[in-house]
Amino acid sequence: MSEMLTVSRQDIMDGRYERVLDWFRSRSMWMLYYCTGCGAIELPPTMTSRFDMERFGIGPMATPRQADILLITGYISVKTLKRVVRTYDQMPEPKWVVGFGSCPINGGIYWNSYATINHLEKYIPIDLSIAGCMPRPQAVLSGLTRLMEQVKKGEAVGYKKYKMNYDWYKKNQDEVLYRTEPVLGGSHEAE
Amino acid sequence: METILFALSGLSLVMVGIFGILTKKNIIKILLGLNLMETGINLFVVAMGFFKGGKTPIITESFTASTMHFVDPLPHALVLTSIVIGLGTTALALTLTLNYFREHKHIEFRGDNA
Amino acid sequence: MNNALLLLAFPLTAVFLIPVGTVFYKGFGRFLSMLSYLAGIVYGIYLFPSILAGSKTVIVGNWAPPFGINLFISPFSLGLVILIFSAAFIIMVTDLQNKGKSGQYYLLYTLFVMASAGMVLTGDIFNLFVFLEIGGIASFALIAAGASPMGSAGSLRYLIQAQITSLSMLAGIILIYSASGVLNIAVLAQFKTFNPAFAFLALALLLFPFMLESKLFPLHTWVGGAYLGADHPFAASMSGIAATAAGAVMLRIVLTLANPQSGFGTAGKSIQTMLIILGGITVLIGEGAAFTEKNFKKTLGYSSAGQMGIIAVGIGLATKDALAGVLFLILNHTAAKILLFSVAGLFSKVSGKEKWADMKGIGRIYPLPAALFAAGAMALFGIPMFSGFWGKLYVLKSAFALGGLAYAGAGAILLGTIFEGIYFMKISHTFFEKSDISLERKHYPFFGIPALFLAAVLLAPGLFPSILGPWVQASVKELLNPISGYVHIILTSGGAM
Amino acid sequence: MNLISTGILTCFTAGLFSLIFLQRVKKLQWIIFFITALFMAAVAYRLYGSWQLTESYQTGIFLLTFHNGYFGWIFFGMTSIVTLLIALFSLSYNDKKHATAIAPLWTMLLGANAGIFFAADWITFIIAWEIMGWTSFFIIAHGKPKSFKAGIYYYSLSMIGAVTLLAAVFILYTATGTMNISDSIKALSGLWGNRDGMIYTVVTLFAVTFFAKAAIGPFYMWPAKAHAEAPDDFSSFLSGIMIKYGIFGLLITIVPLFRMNYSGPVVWNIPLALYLMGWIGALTAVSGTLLAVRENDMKRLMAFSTVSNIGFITLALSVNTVFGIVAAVYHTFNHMVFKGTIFLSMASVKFRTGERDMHKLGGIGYRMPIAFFAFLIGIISAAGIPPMAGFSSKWMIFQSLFGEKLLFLAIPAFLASTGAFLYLYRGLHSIYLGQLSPRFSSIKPAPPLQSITMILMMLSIFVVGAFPGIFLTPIRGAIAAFTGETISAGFTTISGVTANVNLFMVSLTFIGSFLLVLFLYVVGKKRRHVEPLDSYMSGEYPEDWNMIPEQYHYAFRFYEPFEKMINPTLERYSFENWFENFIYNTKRFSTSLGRWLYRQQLGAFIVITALTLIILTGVVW
Amino acid sequence: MVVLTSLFLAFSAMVVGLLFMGIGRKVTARLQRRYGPPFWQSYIDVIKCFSRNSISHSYIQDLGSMMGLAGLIAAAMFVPIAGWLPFPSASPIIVILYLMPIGYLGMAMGVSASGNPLAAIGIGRALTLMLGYEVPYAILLLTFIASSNTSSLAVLSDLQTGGIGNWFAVKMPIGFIASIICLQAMLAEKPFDTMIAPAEIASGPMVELSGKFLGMAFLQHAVAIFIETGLIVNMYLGGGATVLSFVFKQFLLYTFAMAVNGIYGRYRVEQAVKFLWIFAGSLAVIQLLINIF
Repeated sequence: MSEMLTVSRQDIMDGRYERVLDWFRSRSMWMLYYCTGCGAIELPPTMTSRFDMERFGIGPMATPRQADILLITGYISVKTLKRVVRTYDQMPEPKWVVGFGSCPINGGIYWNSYATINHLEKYIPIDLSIAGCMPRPQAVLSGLTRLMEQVKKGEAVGYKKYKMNYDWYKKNQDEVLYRTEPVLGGSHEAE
Repeated sequence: METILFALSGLSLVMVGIFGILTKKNIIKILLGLNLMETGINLFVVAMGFFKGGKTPIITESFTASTMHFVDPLPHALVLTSIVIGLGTTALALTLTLNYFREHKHIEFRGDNA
Repeated sequence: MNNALLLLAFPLTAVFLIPVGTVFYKGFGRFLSMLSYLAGIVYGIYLFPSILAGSKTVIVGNWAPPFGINLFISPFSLGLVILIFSAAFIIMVTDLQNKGKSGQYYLLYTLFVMASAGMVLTGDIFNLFVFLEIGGIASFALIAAGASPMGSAGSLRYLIQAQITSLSMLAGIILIYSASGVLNIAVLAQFKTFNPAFAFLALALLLFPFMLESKLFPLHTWVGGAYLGADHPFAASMSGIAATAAGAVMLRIVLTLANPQSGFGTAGKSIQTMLIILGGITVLIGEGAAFTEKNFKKTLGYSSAGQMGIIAVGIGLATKDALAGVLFLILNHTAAKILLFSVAGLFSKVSGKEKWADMKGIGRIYPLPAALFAAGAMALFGIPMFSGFWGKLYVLKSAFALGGLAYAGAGAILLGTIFEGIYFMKISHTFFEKSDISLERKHYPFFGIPALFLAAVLLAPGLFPSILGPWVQASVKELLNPISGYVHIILTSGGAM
Repeated sequence: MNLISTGILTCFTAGLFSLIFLQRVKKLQWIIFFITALFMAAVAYRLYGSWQLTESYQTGIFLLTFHNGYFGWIFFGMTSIVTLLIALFSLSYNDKKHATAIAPLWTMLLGANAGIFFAADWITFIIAWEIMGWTSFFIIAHGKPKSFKAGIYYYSLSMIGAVTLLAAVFILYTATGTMNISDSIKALSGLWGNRDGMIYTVVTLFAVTFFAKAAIGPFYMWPAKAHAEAPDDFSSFLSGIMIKYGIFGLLITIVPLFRMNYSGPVVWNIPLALYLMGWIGALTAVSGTLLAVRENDMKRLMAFSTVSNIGFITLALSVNTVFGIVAAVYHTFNHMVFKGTIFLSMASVKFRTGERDMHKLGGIGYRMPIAFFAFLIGIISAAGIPPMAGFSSKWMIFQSLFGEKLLFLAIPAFLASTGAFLYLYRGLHSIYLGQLSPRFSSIKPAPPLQSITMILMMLSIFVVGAFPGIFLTPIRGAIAAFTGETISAGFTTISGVTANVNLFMVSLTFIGSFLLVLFLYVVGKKRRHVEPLDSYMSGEYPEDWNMIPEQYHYAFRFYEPFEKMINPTLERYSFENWFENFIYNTKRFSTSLGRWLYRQQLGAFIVITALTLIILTGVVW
Repeated sequence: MVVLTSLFLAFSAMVVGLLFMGIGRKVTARLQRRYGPPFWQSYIDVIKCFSRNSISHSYIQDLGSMMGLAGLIAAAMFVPIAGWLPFPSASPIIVILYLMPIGYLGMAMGVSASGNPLAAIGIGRALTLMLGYEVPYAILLLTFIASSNTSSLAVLSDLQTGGIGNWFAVKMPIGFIASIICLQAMLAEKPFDTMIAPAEIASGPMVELSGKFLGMAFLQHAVAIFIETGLIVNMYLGGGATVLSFVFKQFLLYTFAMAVNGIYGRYRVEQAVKFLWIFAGSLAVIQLLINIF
């Protein structure tokens, strides 16, 4: 099953009961930064006194287990994709992915690099992208408030899409990941 | 006086013997020391039975118990036994020394064969 | 035929017959010597009930006690003579598996046993000297006859030291004689006019060789060489028979001469103090040496020194309880040491090793000997259910009751017991340790039966101390009342046989 | 019917029988051991109530006497029950692969156990004590070189204790003229003020004996060696029961001695000597705790925990009040059960895995749930956390300290008590939680018999936690029979000096709270199960780096920062090092002495002989 | 009835604790010149946590988390709120001090079962820190036994009625200071937050907690705040005449702790233990000496 299923967002949106909880979810979003790229530098100003992200209940968290949002701050190299996927897999549902900057969208200035991937969407579902290179804190905040609204409406359903089209995502991931296979020769080979 | 002289000479022999045993490592010399010591003790034993003017304690015609002074005969008898025992021991010790020589190829106590 | 001289006559006859018999039959020496011990045992046991009723003296050559030689047969001495003969017999039985010993060996051994028995029985100090020398010469030769190449060295050292001490004894004898004119213990016990200092010197010189034989500090230095040299049966004999005899002599001389009616009274008290001190030091030194020693025979030899130290302390205390303890300990020590040496001999033989540390795992192949070793060891250091426990308990009880210096003695005994317990447990456990030792298991019937018997001997008085009761009570009574129990009987020749 | 001696003789006979005749059939030996344990439990049951039963046997000059007193009985009863459970465990533990040859000796040890508790005179006590010593030595050593070293260490201390016991008993006997235990102590207390020096000597000697057995004070180091190297099922007996003989000894000697007619110096209202003992106990508790925190070997860790608990018990004994004695005995029994449980659980783990080093284990709890729960309940009790049984006794110990205003003694006690969380959690985490090694991924749960034993013990801890009266009522009775005084306590309530606690209420509260939380848990969204290795590792796949689960098991040097902090102090004041140096130096000294005496024997001999002669003459003239 | 009041107390402990947490965040934010989240943010967080799916590595993790919260709630039942208790008990401090560890033990067990080494490291630090603060705290307890021969919180708060002059904070200021230091450590706020250290060991014990487990951890922390501040209020600040004043005093204590938290760095764990033993410990011992003599 390599084709992506096209389902309308309405079909997989949260139900009425869930919508109540969605309000809470939208008011308390904990982020996990995936700070491989240069974008992470924009986050401290977003958090500190000038913009103060925390007033929306958005805060940093240390591990994927606790986080609701996976924030990809910049380019994803072939090797780090594996980690991103793993991190995403480790997050409990509901979970959302925010692409930060141009690189996750189309590769940005690295679009023709042999070492990066261009479209993160092909590998994990992105609920929201914040364009710019770099996006300023205002843009970040605006993006996050948009996500809050989506979540409140139950429209941020990337994780459900991922679940439904897992094979498609998996295939795309594997196409890239085979290149990273021999890190240390692989444990299965060693045994 | 003579008794003391005898006793002292016996004891001095003992001392010589002890000196030999203490200082020598050669087994034969030690045994010689031992014999000297033994002789000294024997002399001492005899001296203990002696007093000046004592007669030989042999019953003869002139024997009258009330008037005659005999030297004590018992120590002499003891010394005889002692000499015999000493002889036996010395013989055995020499045999052992011979054995020792066969085993060690020398006849000295070297302190390492406890 | 009701003459206690027979006790000595049996082995002596054997001694004379062995050279003749060996010409015709090689095993004659072993046979005859064992027969003579057996005869001694049987005769001793036959005499025992009557002796328990009243001690008797045997006058040799019809010369009345102040002049002639006499033997004294009492519950104490007869009991120990039976013990000595039994020990010799059992040692011979355990030795049955070793073939090829010459007739001379048995001749000397029988002489040794006879001399030991004679030392216990005799009532005359010069006679004592003679027995001592006979036994001494026999043991020098026997040590040298052991299989070890160290035999002659150990034997020579022992010989030199023993000669010095026995010459000292001779000097002591002559000192006593020159002052009193008699050599009979019974008479001396009532002889009043002694300068106490002189008496002390004489008595100390008199006891010198017995202290050597019972390995008291500082006269224990021969132990290593001699035990190393001797073969296992004779090592067991030195420990079990010679030490027993020496202990008996010390008991007899100290307790008889130290009675307050004698001129030796105060000197005897000093001697007893000295015995407590030396005994205490011996326990510490002996057990300490055994604690660090790795050679099996030497370990057991030093342990024997330690045991004799306890016995010496007990003699020094000289109370009813202490003496009962000493008797228990003597019995216990003899039986246990024979058992331990026989196990050691067996293990050395099958493994070809001399050090106990090299015998790991041997108890998994020979479980019974190893278990019996553990039992014997526990008996030695006084684990309950063995006779050694009661012995130690009695000695300690009286030591603590006496107080003063006796505390030091008790402390030494207790401290020594710690060492003893530790190394014996070490050895016992070493046998059961897991190891890759591979030996073929052979059967030694001549080991098992006597060893089990010894274990029973150790266990029976431990479980039921009362079975030794009559003997112990009679002996202690005799030893503590030398005038009525010893002197009068001899001097009146009332019980002469 | 002479029930006590029959029981003891049965033990010895059964032990000897199986030692001699059943060497080849190990299973049968264990069955005999179990039956004997059952028999002893039955004896304990039958003996209840007949408090005047006395059996005596005349041997030589001493009368051997057994007496069934309430006080001795309660110890015997308790140990019998725990022994029975351990025996049940052992039946299953000693299968073909794990069997050791210790069953006959252990059977005999049960006899010594009864002998110690029922001995009415000192000779009987000594006999039982010595038999206990050597049988346990052989059991601990059980034929392994490493165990043997531990065993000989244990036995050395045991011997020291045994000889000081002998010395103490005989001094006591000389002073009082009676061998009867309680009479002699009573008579000795009559000498307070007259012969204090003698009494303190006796006290010191007794203290050495019982401290050595109970690993109090300078003897803290043997349990770590002996418990660790002993057969696993025996470890629980060693830690649960045998170490308590020392406590029992203190209870029958030193404690009553200072309660009667004492007129010496007093600190904070308690006798000076007891105050010192209290500090020894407190320091033992602290050092046991600190040493346990550093351990990586699970059995050593729990052995040090035992030391720490024994320190607590000593502390309570030193308070010199009835409350303190009750607290001590109560804690003794609690410790018997929970430490038994813990050791059995660890034995079960070792039974399946064969490992003792904690960092090589991990995750066993996922595979062996009953062992895990036994350990969990055990450590909750050991840490003195309500609602388990351990709390009530620890509480009583603290209350006894508060009651006499021994506040400075309470500080180290608190330190030790809190430190217990550290090492107990370390054990829990390192053995049962964390990453499961693939080596053990297919191990089976504990066998049924072992599970049953552990479940029974767990239940008893829990039930006693809620109803302390189950233990406390008989203990109070026994102490009343022993000291003539009693304390008040309800069936569910333990009363302290500063406050009372209704433990049943505490248990109920906890259960109620748990139900509430369970409700929250059910309300919350569903959980998904993942494998332990699927955890946050910065997005890394461990397989890529050839990492195996053990490498993710954080157990080795678990409290490294803390260890760094305490190590210098511990090493400087280590009795263990002192003791070993002492042994080493003694050996060196005696070896060199031996060399001097035996190598140069001839010269030395004669010099000494001559010297002796001269001295002899000189002294006299 | 008892059950209902207990339930009420449990919920109010959680509610109050969460409220404090929210306000605490606000206070910290204000100290850092931020606006900060609304004070009800913690409620939202907890509800959100319960609304999320969660991940468990084994049944032990579930059990441990439950045990953790249950232990703390059980401990809260023994803290008198302005002299009121859900059921009659003397509320001895030791019971509370030893009931809380069952919560911590449960929590520790739960997170250990996740198999994450970071969690184990965090727990190791937490327990070490516990050794640091429990000892001074226990000494403080001893000071009360020395002065008034009771370890019951109810009795202690009764003793302080009738004006500020009767408060033990005034009577024993040194002990009070020590208790404040201990409180900081018990709350695991800076400078004693080495067990959490998000940047270093990824929030330590909570590293693998997700969804409702995280929610329970939050609730546990809330209840712990309630108990710990409540203990000190009862011990030193007179216990409060009404529920409101009681909560207000708790609030003051917590705000103070948060203020300290906002401005301090972080100790390493052994430094923290040393600090606690040396400073809090010696202060407590001084107080004890004063009380005894």
